[in-house]
Parts: sequence; C-alpha cells; structure tokens
Amino acid sequence: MLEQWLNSDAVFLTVALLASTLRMATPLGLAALGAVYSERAGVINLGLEGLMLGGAFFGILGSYLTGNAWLGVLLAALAGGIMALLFALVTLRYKANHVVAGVALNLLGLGFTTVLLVAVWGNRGKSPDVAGIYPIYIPYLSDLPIVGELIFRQSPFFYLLIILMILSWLFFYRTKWGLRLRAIGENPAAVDSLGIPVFTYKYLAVIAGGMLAALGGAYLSLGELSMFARNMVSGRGYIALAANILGNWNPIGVVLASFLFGLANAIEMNLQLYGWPTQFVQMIPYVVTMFVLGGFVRKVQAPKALGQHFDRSNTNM
Amino acid sequence: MEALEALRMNKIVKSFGSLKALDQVDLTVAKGEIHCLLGENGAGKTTLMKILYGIHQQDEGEIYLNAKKVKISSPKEAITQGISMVFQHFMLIPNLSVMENIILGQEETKMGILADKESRNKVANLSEKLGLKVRLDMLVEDIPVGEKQRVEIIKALYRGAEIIILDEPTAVLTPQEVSELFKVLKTLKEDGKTIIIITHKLKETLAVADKVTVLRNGKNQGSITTDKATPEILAQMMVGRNVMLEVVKGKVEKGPVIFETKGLNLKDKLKNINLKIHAGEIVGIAGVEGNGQTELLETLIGLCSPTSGSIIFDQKDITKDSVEERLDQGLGFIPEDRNDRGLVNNFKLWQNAILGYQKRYEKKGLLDFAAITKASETIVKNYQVKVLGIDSKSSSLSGGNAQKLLVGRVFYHNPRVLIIAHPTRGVDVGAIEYLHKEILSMRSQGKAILLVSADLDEIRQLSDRIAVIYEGAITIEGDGGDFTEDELGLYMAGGLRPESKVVKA
Amino acid sequence: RVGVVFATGGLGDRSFNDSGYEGVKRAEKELGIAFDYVEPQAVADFESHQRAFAQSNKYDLIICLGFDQADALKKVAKEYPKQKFVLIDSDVDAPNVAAILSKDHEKSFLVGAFAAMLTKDTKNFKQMNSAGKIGIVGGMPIPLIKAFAAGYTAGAKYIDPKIEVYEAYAGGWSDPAKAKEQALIMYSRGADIVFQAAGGSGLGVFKAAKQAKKYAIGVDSNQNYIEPDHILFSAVRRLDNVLYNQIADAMKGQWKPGIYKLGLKEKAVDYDLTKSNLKIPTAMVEKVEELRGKIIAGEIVVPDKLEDVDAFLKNVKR
Amino acid sequence: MKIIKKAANLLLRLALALIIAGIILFVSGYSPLKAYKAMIWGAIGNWNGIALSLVQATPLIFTGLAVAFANNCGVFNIGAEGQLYLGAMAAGVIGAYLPPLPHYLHLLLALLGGALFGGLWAAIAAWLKVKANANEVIMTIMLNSIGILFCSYLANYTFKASGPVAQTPEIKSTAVLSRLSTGTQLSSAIFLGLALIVLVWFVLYRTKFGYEIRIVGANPRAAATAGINVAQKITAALFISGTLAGLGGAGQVLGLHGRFIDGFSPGYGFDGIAVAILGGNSPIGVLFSALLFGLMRAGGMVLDRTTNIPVDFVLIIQAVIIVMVAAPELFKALKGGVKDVRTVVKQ
Ligand SMILES: Nc1ncnc2c1ncn2[C@@H]1O[C@H](COP(=O)(O)OP(=O)(O)OP(=O)(O)O)[C@@H](O)[C@H]1O
Ligand SMILES: Nc1ncnc2c1ncn2[C@@H]1O[C@H](COP(=O)(O)OP(=O)(O)OP(=O)(O)O)[C@@H](O)[C@H]1O
Ligand SMILES: [Mg+2]
Ligand SMILES: [Mg+2]
Repeated sequence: MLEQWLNSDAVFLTVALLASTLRMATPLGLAALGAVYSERAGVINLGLEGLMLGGAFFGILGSYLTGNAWLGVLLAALAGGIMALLFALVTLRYKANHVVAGVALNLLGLGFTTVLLVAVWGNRGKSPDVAGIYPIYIPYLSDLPIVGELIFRQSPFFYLLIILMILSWLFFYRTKWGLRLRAIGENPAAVDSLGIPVFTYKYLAVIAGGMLAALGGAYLSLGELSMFARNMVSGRGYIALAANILGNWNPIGVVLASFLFGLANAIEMNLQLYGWPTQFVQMIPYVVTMFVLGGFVRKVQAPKALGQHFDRSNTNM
Repeated sequence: MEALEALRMNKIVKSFGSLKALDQVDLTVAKGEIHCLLGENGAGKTTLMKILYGIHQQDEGEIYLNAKKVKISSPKEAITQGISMVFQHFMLIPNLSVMENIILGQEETKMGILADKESRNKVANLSEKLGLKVRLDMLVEDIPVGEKQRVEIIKALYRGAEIIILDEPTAVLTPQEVSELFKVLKTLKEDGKTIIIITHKLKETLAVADKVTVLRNGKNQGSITTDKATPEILAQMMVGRNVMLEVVKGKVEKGPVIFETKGLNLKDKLKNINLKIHAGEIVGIAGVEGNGQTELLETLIGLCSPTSGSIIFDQKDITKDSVEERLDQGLGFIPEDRNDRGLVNNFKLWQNAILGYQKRYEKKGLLDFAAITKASETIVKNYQVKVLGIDSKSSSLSGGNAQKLLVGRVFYHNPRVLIIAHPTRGVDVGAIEYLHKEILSMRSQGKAILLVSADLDEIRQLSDRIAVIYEGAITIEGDGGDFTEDELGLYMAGGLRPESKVVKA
Repeated sequence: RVGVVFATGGLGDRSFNDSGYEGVKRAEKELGIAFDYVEPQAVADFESHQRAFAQSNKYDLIICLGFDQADALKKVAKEYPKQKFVLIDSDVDAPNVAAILSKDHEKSFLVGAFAAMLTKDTKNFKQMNSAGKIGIVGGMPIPLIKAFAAGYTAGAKYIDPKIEVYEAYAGGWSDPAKAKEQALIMYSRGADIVFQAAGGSGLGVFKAAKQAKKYAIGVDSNQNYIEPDHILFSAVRRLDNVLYNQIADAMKGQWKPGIYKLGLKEKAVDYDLTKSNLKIPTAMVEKVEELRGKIIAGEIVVPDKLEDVDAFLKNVKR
Repeated sequence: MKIIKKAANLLLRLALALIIAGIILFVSGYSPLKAYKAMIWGAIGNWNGIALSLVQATPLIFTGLAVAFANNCGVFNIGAEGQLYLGAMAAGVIGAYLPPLPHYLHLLLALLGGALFGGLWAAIAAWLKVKANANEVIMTIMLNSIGILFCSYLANYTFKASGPVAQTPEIKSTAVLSRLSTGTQLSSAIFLGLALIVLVWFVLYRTKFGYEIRIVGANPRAAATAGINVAQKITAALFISGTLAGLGGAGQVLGLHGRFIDGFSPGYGFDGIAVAILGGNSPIGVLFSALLFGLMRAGGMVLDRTTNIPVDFVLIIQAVIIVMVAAPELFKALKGGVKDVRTVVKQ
C-alpha cells in the first residue's frame, strides 16, 4: 500500500519537482545571503550579477589550475571578496552612488570574465570541462524514501547554503558583531558615536557579501556544469536582489524567498512540457512574486540608511 | 580651596567653511562639578561638545583632561578617555530594543554569543541605582520621548564615563522627568562624576548647575557661578540685551466658539475628547509626552480620521475633510517636530516658506515666483529668521530660526484656527520671548488657538484655559489661573481620575 | 576582403556565429582573403555597422548573419547598389544581395526520425526505455527555433505517431544551467533523447544527458565530441561551407545575388554521426537515408511551423 | 560660468578614466592609442560618428528622464525596461494596423499609445505600492520580465508579421518619425527627447505639481502635513515615468526600426537608471549623461569594428568611465595623486 503510493507517478513527479526547486534555488539563496550582509551594512548591492559571474569564472579557473574543485570554490570566494573590496572602496571611500557602482560592477564582471576566458582558454564561449563538485549521498539518510532523494542527495553547495543560512542568522541576531551591523544599516552616526569602527564593519560586510555571491556563481559553474560559459549567470543576480528584499533582509527570509523563486521556476519548466504558450508559462515566477509580495508580505522594511554615505562630521546630531 | 580641574578646553577655534562656529573659546570644568553651557541657537555649544567628543576636530586650541594634554580624534578615543555624550537629537536605533541600544558597543558576550542575562543585570542595576525606569524589551520606536531620553542617559552611564555631556536633554521632558533627571545628575555628582549640560532653560540651569559658561556667536562670554547668577543676568549674557522672561498677557474679549471637537475617539489612543476653543482664546493641552497628544494633533489636522466623534469648524463638520481642505478653510498647524513634519531640510528657504500654501502661489498651473519671493522675504523680515537669503537651504537654519520660519509660515498666511505643538522646543530664550509674543498677538487678533506643550511654564503663561491629557483622555480642564505648577504636574502624572473632574465656569 | 556582421549574442555561442566564423577563417587560410568582423550588441547597431563597412568600400563582400539584419540591410543595400551583400537566415530581394535561408526543419526531421526509432530500441541502448518519449530544448520560442521543433516533431511522428515530444525553451541563449534543468526534467519524465537548439544554453542539455545517463542530439556544428558517450549525433548545418562558397564565388567573380533556400538537397543541412562513440544500427540509417531521398525528391515536404505538423501527418503518405 | 567649470571637470574625469582603461588595455597587450583613436573618432570624429552617438543616446534620454522623474518623487523605478517594451509594442501596433490616416495624426496616435501603455505598465507598480505598500523595486523588476515576455508573445503570435522573425508588421509611412539625414539612423525622435527634457524640467521646477512631487520625494511626512496627497503624487510620478519610458520605446520603433522587434532593447531601461543617477536626477543632468553613454556606445561600436580589440574591453572601459564619473572622491584622490607625482617629478 505505502510501497505502492511511494512509487506512484504523483509522488515521483513531486519529488522531482522539489529536487529541481532546490537546484534552482541554491545559487539564488547564496547570492541573496550575500546581499543581506552588504545591505544590512547600508550598501545597496546591485552588483550581485557581476560578483556571481566572477565567482563562476574563478571557481572553474581554480579547479582547472589545481585539479581540485574545492580549491576552485576557495578561489571563487577569494575573487568575490576582492571584487567586493573594489566595490566597497568605490562606494565607501570614494562615495560613488551605490546603484551606479553596482551597474559598473556588472559591466566589469561580464567584460573581465570574457576577456580572461579568451586569455586562458582561447575560446570566447566556454571553458573546457574541469573537475566539478557533484551531489553527495549522505550515508543511510539518502536511502530514506522521498526525503532521502530530496534532501540527502544534494550538491554540497545546498548543504553549505543551509549551514550558512543558520550561521548567518546566529551572526545577525545572536552576536554583537551582527547587532552592530544591523545598527549600522539603520543609523551609522549613532553607532559611530559609540566608538564602533563603522567603516571597518561596512567593508567587511560588503566583502563577505561578495564572497557569498561568488559562491552562488561557483555553484552554477562548478556545481551544475563543471565549466564556465560566457554570461552564464544570466540575470540571477537581480532575482537574488529581489529575494533579498522579499525575504526582508533576514537570512532565513531570503533563503525561503529563494526557494519560492526556485519552486516557481521548477513549476514553470514543468508546465512548459504541457505545450502552453511558453511566454505565459515563463511569466509564472514573476507573477507569483508579485502576488506574494502584494498579497502577503506587506511590510518589508529596508535598512534606513541603505544607500547613504556616512560622514561623521556632517551629520546633524 | 580650588577643586582640581577635570577638563580644560583652551582657545578652541572651529570653522565650517566660511562660518566661524567657535572663535578662541575657553572652557574649564572642575571635577565633580555640574557645568552648564548656555547660548543662543547656533552659538556653538553643540560644536564645542562635539569637538570634546571627537566628532569634530578643532582647527586650533588644546584640550586638557585632568591637566593632561590630550588629542581626541574620534568618539572611540573620547570614550576611552572616560567621556560620554548624550546628543541633542536622539542617537538611538528605532527598530532595536531598548536593551540592545544601551549595550551597543559594550556588549557582554560568552564566546562571541550575546550574553543576555549578564547585560540585563548590569543595565537593570544601573537604572535601579539611578531610578531611571526603562522597559528593556520594548522597541525604541515604540517608547515615548521621555523614556527615550532616559535610555540615552543610561546608555551614557553604562559606559562608566567620568565626564558626561548632555546636549539639551530636557527639551522634551516634563517637570517631573526633569527633576528626576536632575536628581540623577546630583547622585552622579556625589559619585564624583563631572557633568556638562546644555540647555535653553535658565531656571533649570540655576536649579542644577554649579557653574555656567555662556557662548554667543562662537565667542566665550565668560563664566559665572550659579550662586551669583539670576535668570535675567544669564539672559543678558546670552543675548546681549534685556530679555522679558515673563510674557505680559493682555486681556482679550473672547468671541464665539469657532473650533470644537465632539466625543473624539481614536482606537484606544484617544478617549472621548471634547474641546471648545473660542476666538481670541488659547487652550493649552498639558500632558506627559505620549499620552495621545500626537494622535490628537494628527486627528485635528486630518492626517488620521477618528473612529468616532466629530470636529466642528465654524459650525461646519470637517471630520471628513482632507488635510488640504482643512488648510484651505484656515486651519493653521505647527507640528511638534520641525524636522519631521515641519520642514523639508535641504530644500530652499522659499520652498519651505510656502509649504502647505503652495496653492495660493499658483498662476495658471505655474508657480508665481514674484509672489513667492515677496512672501518669503516678508516672513524672514517679520519673523526675524536669521538666514543669508531665501535661497539658502533650510537645513542650515539653527533650531531657533527653523522654528521662527515655521511659525512665520503659518502666521503669515493668516489662519483662523491655530494648532501649535511645542513651539519653543530646543529654542533659545531670545527666540522664546519672541515666539510667545507672536502667539499672543495672534490671540489678540481673535484667532482660536490650541497649544500643545510639555513645557508647563509655557502652558501656564500663555493659556486662557488648560486641559490635561492623560492616557488619551482629558482628565481635567479649567481656567489658566486655576492650577499651580505642582498640581498640573500631578494631574499630568495621572494623579486625578476623570470622574473627579472639576470644571470652573 | 570580407566584412562580417555577426548576430547579436556574438562569437562563442558554440553554434550559429561560431560556425560562420569557421567558414570565413577557412576562406582566409585557403583563399588568402582578409576579413574584419564586428559583434553588434543590439538590433539597432546592425544598420550602422553594415553601412560603415559598405561606406569604407574596402570590402568585396559583406556578410550579415542573423534574421534580424534584414530590415537594416534592405535600406543599406539600396544605398550602396554596387556593394555585394550576403544575408543569412532571412530574405531580402535586392540585386546586390544573396539571401540564404537554410531549411533547418529538414535536418530536424531526420534526427527526429532517428530519435523516434532509437527511443524504443532498448536492446542496443541499455539506457533507453519504452515510454516512447523524446524532447527538444530551444533557446527562445522564436519562429526560427520553432522550425526546429516542427521538423523534429514531424520526423518523429512520421516514424511513430504515438511518440510524445516534449518541447521547452530555456528563455535565453546563455543560460546552460537552466537548459540543463529543463532537460533533466524531461529525462525524469521518461524522455531518453533530448535535441538542443539553444545556442550557448544548449551545453547544459549535454551535461544533463551525462548526469542522467541519457542521450542528446547536437545542433548546427558537429557537437558529438563534447559528450561522445551521450550525444548520438548532431543535426548540422554547414554554415561554414555556405559562407566559404559565397566567398569563393565572389573571388572567382561567379557570385550571384538572389534568394536561396538551402536544405538537404543542397547539402546545406545534414546529420553527422562521426565523433560519437554510440553506434546507430544500420537499419535505421538506411531508413533515414530513404527519408532524405523522399525529401529531396519533394515527396515529403517538411513543415516549418508547429501549427502545420498535424496537417502534414494527416496528408503525408508513408 | 558654473556650467563651463562642470564641463571642464567632466572632461578631466573622462581623461582620467581613459588613462586607467588605457593601462588595462596596455597590460592586455593592446594599443590604447589605437583604441582611443578609434573610439573618439568613431564617436565625434565626423558627422556619421556624431549622428551615431546621438542615435545611441536617444533612447537613454527617454529612459533616463523616466527614472529621474520617479526618483524626484522618491520612487525607484527599475522598471523602465518593461515600460519601454510596452510603449514600443503599442506604437508598433498602432503604427501598423490603423487604417490610413493623415501623417501627423497617425504619428501622434502612435506616440500617445506608446506613452499610455508605458504609463499604465508603471501604474501597476504604483497601484500595488499605494494599495498594498508593496516594494516598488521588486515590483518593477518583476514587471520588466513580465512585460518583455508579454510583448514577445504578441510579436510571436497575435501581431506577428509573416516571415522568420518575431516582429510586428512594418508601420505605415504615416506613422514614421522621419530620419534626419540619409546615411544615418538619426531620427526626429531625438527632438522629441530634447523637447521632453525641457518639458520635464519645466514641470518639475516651475509648476505647483512638480513642486509637490519633489516635496513628497524629499519628505513625505512633511508633504502629507502640508495637505499634499502623497499616494496620488506617487502614482502620478510613476505613471509619468512610465509614459516617458514608453515614449522611448515608441521612438525606437517609429524612428529607428519601423516596427516592434522581439528583444530589440539591449537594456536601455537599465542604463536609464545609471543615466538618471549620474545626471543627479535633473533633466539637464540626464541630457548630459545620456550623451556620455551615447558617446561610449558609439565609440565602443567603432572600436569593435575597426580594431582587433575584443568587444569585451568596451564593457570594461565603460565600467571605468562610469565609476570615474560617479565617484567624486576618487576623482579628487587621483587628481591629488597626479599632483604629487608632478611635484615628485619636478624635484
Ligand atoms: N556640520 C556643520 N557644518 C556646517 N555648519 C555647521 C555644522 N555644525 C554646526 N554648524 C554651524 O555652526 C554654528 C554652531 O552650531 P551649533 O550646533 O554649535 O549651535 P548650538 O549652539 O548647538 O545651537 P543650538 O542651541 O540650536 O543647538 C551654527 O551656525 C551652525 O550653523
Ligand atoms: N551637517 C550640517 N550641515 C550644515 N549645518 C548643520 C549640520 N549639522 C548641524 N548643522 C546646523 O548647526 C546648527 C545647530 O545644529 P543643531 O543640530 O544644534 O540645530 P538646533 O539648533 O538644535 O536645531 P534642531 O534642534 O532643529 O537641529 C543648526 O543650524 C544646524 O542646521
Ligand atoms: Mg546644539
Ligand atoms: Mg537645538
């Protein structure tokens, strides 16, 4: 009886649907987490797309050079951090408008990865295949019906996402550094007046955000395809930003939001197979978002000082 | 014998661009002394203290702590030097809890994780010891200003400072809260702490301070010990002329009722509010911040609509009217926080001078700049707004002048009913004298005036009738002369229940 | 000397632009021509690139790749009547333009027929099931790509009307991750063979085939080498040959304007079995060759619109 | 005088940007000089170059204005791209399907249609913001994708022209925004853009409506207290923003392509964001930054066509220029640096 039910098409298809949901959500989730860090520190991060692309590229490069995919992941995070540091310098030190700097970062990301793609492999389209990072089966657990297949046979990046989500939540709501970061996003002058090095926090947060976004990109390249293809992030950066808002700048919220996007995507891809007009089916994820946001998530509250430049001697207090 | 000095600031000079905010200012404060800084708006008090706290760097001059020369280039250094400061504008994070706001920067942790209990005890002890009641788990955005101010003070003391700077801490407090605060300051003084306090209220100064230093236009006007000082002398030193500290209130025949509320209710915020305001009458609403004043004001002006009851203006029911319609009919409103609802900072002065009346300066859909210029200049002239020109940003106005602009804007466009909230908050004596005169002249022109203020002197000096608001209800109402300051304070603290309501004919 | 205006998307798409580039490269090597090229970023850029090439009047031949260059070329060709143009994938009727359309639906028909036979061939191919399902993943749902789907479906159902064909689009030319997921979904629903017509995204389909241990079909150039154990064959289009020949003709002075619809007959499109480790049973190959014959002979007219597929199946005689 | 100073300063920034980008090029083994000769010549070297730059700037004037207008009311409209598409589609359909009409009437209708649909598309976000106080940033991002897909559907099915391309039929000659000079793509759309710059400036700074819009943008609470209907102003601002973007799309269709083409925009709407913010959200500023972007694009096209430098470097160069223009302090710092170097060299 149960046996029968477990093997029924319905169950099978649902499991498959949820499995692809998780796969589609993972990169979004990682990048959205990244957004939480930098935006909680008051820095709008429209550059996610570029950061993810950078991560995707250097992940592959690292694996290609060392033959070890995990070193690739490391390099990706490193590269993301460095790109983010540039972004931080331009926005924090040199007071560029965050949005514009983000746009520039995306241009730079696309330009540089392609140039390097050509420089390293003499090919403008894709890198050769490299050692990737493949799903791991967690012993015993992965044999459980349904959940086993669904949750315990995922890419390490998925587990990483869940762990980082929990750690991030602890960080923001249970540690003093998190508390200070949240405060900085709301009112840097107040935090500064308590002798806390506001800019250090901002820099570190933006860099951490860059590294996370890069991991999201690395999942796409190392975790999904074991290769890099030009502009392969194709807009996920912006969706991740939306997820970050939809999740109300809360680590758990944004990951859930990412799962929502993932689910909508998976549904969309399945529905296409029923031969409905593609364009309309492809609208589903976006319509769902609008519905969810317009319908349920009434009060999303951005950090008050988001996008503002802080200058101690020039705040009226 | 001379007490040893805790702080000496020597020939401090500070300019902002072309403007010389501080010019060769000296300040010496003895250990265990409560020292008061006085001065008009824009005199340089805050700037001097911001220099001491490491927010600004002086262009010239030195700072000595305990006779040791120090360089303070950031708040962090100030804190390590044992200085802490309560700013004149709240420096709190609204969506964090009171607790979090207090411990921020000095959190107790166990291996990185916030140790809630430890901090809690520490804070609890502190507020216990000083009798400063705060609700640790409330979000700051949900607590009244008085409590916010207490949080700020606990915040400062939590850092175990030796020198404590308070920039206009009393501006938003009620007499009870003020005297509580002063008790606290005295206890601290007993513990040998040094306190520098900035205020515009001379009585308070004399009540709490040992010594006073006065600034005018960034220059030091000298110091005086409070035993030798009187309000008149201090005012003289500040403004450089004699100031009428007590307004003389002429008799005015009151006309018919032109503004009236009938049984106003707003959820659980306002309970059955009945007010009658006659022409040529000032009705003062006294009350501790957060007892429904804000809601009352917003209901009267039309920013939110009452759950029941009605508002009558000239026999006409305006309960359903929009803000715009009410302004058109001659309702004038001076909001409680000039920077929040009053002015659009970093917009030009003339743009602020017509705000709310822009309709009247429209010619065929276009702004009539000739008229606007004329109006703005008149306002600046008639209401003595100190400013370079009508094209300069309103954010560069000091509080006193900002307030004058606000009042001028409303008065100039001759309203018939005036709703005025905290007209002199954070404003210097000169300006207060002036603003009170203007309000009274409105009265003698037969306007109906509703005055909401936490400043009892103001209420008592200006009002013909006084109503006390407590927990959203008018608990008692009577003629201005009926109440002594202490009675009022008592009622405001909820001392009397609604049923025992005495109304004099 | 030759000027090339590529399609938006640019080089590195692993198909259209790249195979065009190969053709010109070969001409450079074997015919000793020189060439300049440009990769427009937007539809709006075509016209000025075409014109600039023409204006400079350094070029014997200007090659424009991509259906969306037609409008621009209509104007420019008129302005420079002496300049020779080649337009790929769209038709401009002008005395100085050779417009070349390729009948991608014909090659798609053949691989569709193959797929229909192979998907049930469980004894030669361990991974096949008998569900009788195949799929195609396109880049964007535009007519050009839908022609692939039409031919593919027609071919498959011609062999076996009960075959079910999944059709889906990645929604972009540079999103391999999405294309991969889309293919995985098809596999998980019982399809064994997925045909990709998704440019750069298509690479994801091969990854999916590898991961699901299933089969895929390459497109445009011979992509079998990418996953030789999972790519059965590629539905190639010899754009390289087409361009090479155009250049050669121009060199020899034999270049002729006109509108050319090139298909199996002209060997402009084909399927390619080489470089794959998977052996296709000869019987099937013979069957498909027979179909090729019928198409060339005009007995079978392959539909290039999905709407027309049903009608085709009704009327065609097997 | 002030204008001249600003211009000089801007030129200096550009020069610096080019120096930095030049270093990148040089390190990558390409000749910066060749690159810049190509870019600058291509962008302003001759009439064709100038025309090309203007052609590239035209849509950005519209989208930049659109974003700037919304920003003035404190609403961040990332949705210009979608609104541009809707406007383009409306103009394309009206231009192609309406029965023969007198020239200017037809053109006018097409433009109005474009404006209207662009506006309505933005109004959806406004409505959701005001009614459900839904965050306009996500809403407009989502509406972008939906709008683009919707137009793609119309171009593929409902209004598809025969042929292998997903596009609407060619518009009738009576709906054409005429080209200004043969041999270039420059159309009178640019005059429409310039006119709108003036109009928007006028509305924002000379009318009560504009005054109220800007008050709402600067301090909504003060605005409400002053009897301004904030919700209504926000809706109006987003609607107008949408109409501007829509007109941009219409301009491309009626002036450049002569029909709606699926995927015709390389992201004019998104660049509009950068254009608006670089321009300080003022109409005049928008004009200049749109021209700057136009020059960059035109220069990039010529660089790609006439040199062997890969087109990807164009992106990098653009990024550097944008940063240099957007980061005041960086410019100061570098100027300082240059001075130091000079002094060092002197000694
Ligand atoms: N950051 C700043 N930038 C420019 N000018 C400033 C700045 N801070 C203060 N000023 C100017 O310096 C002068 C002194 O300001 P300050 O804040 O010290 O006055 P104050 O005595 O505190 O006035 P108030 O009683 O209103 O608080 C004022 O004219 C003010 O405009
Ligand atoms: N960053 C700044 N730039 C210019 N002026 C400033 C700045 N910060 C403060 N000021 C000015 O310094 C003067 C005194 O500052 P302060 O904040 O004490 O004003 P205030 O008199 O207390 O009025 P308010 O209470 O409304 O701020 C005011 O004119 C204020 O506008
Ligand atoms: Mg002050
Ligand atoms: Mg003040």
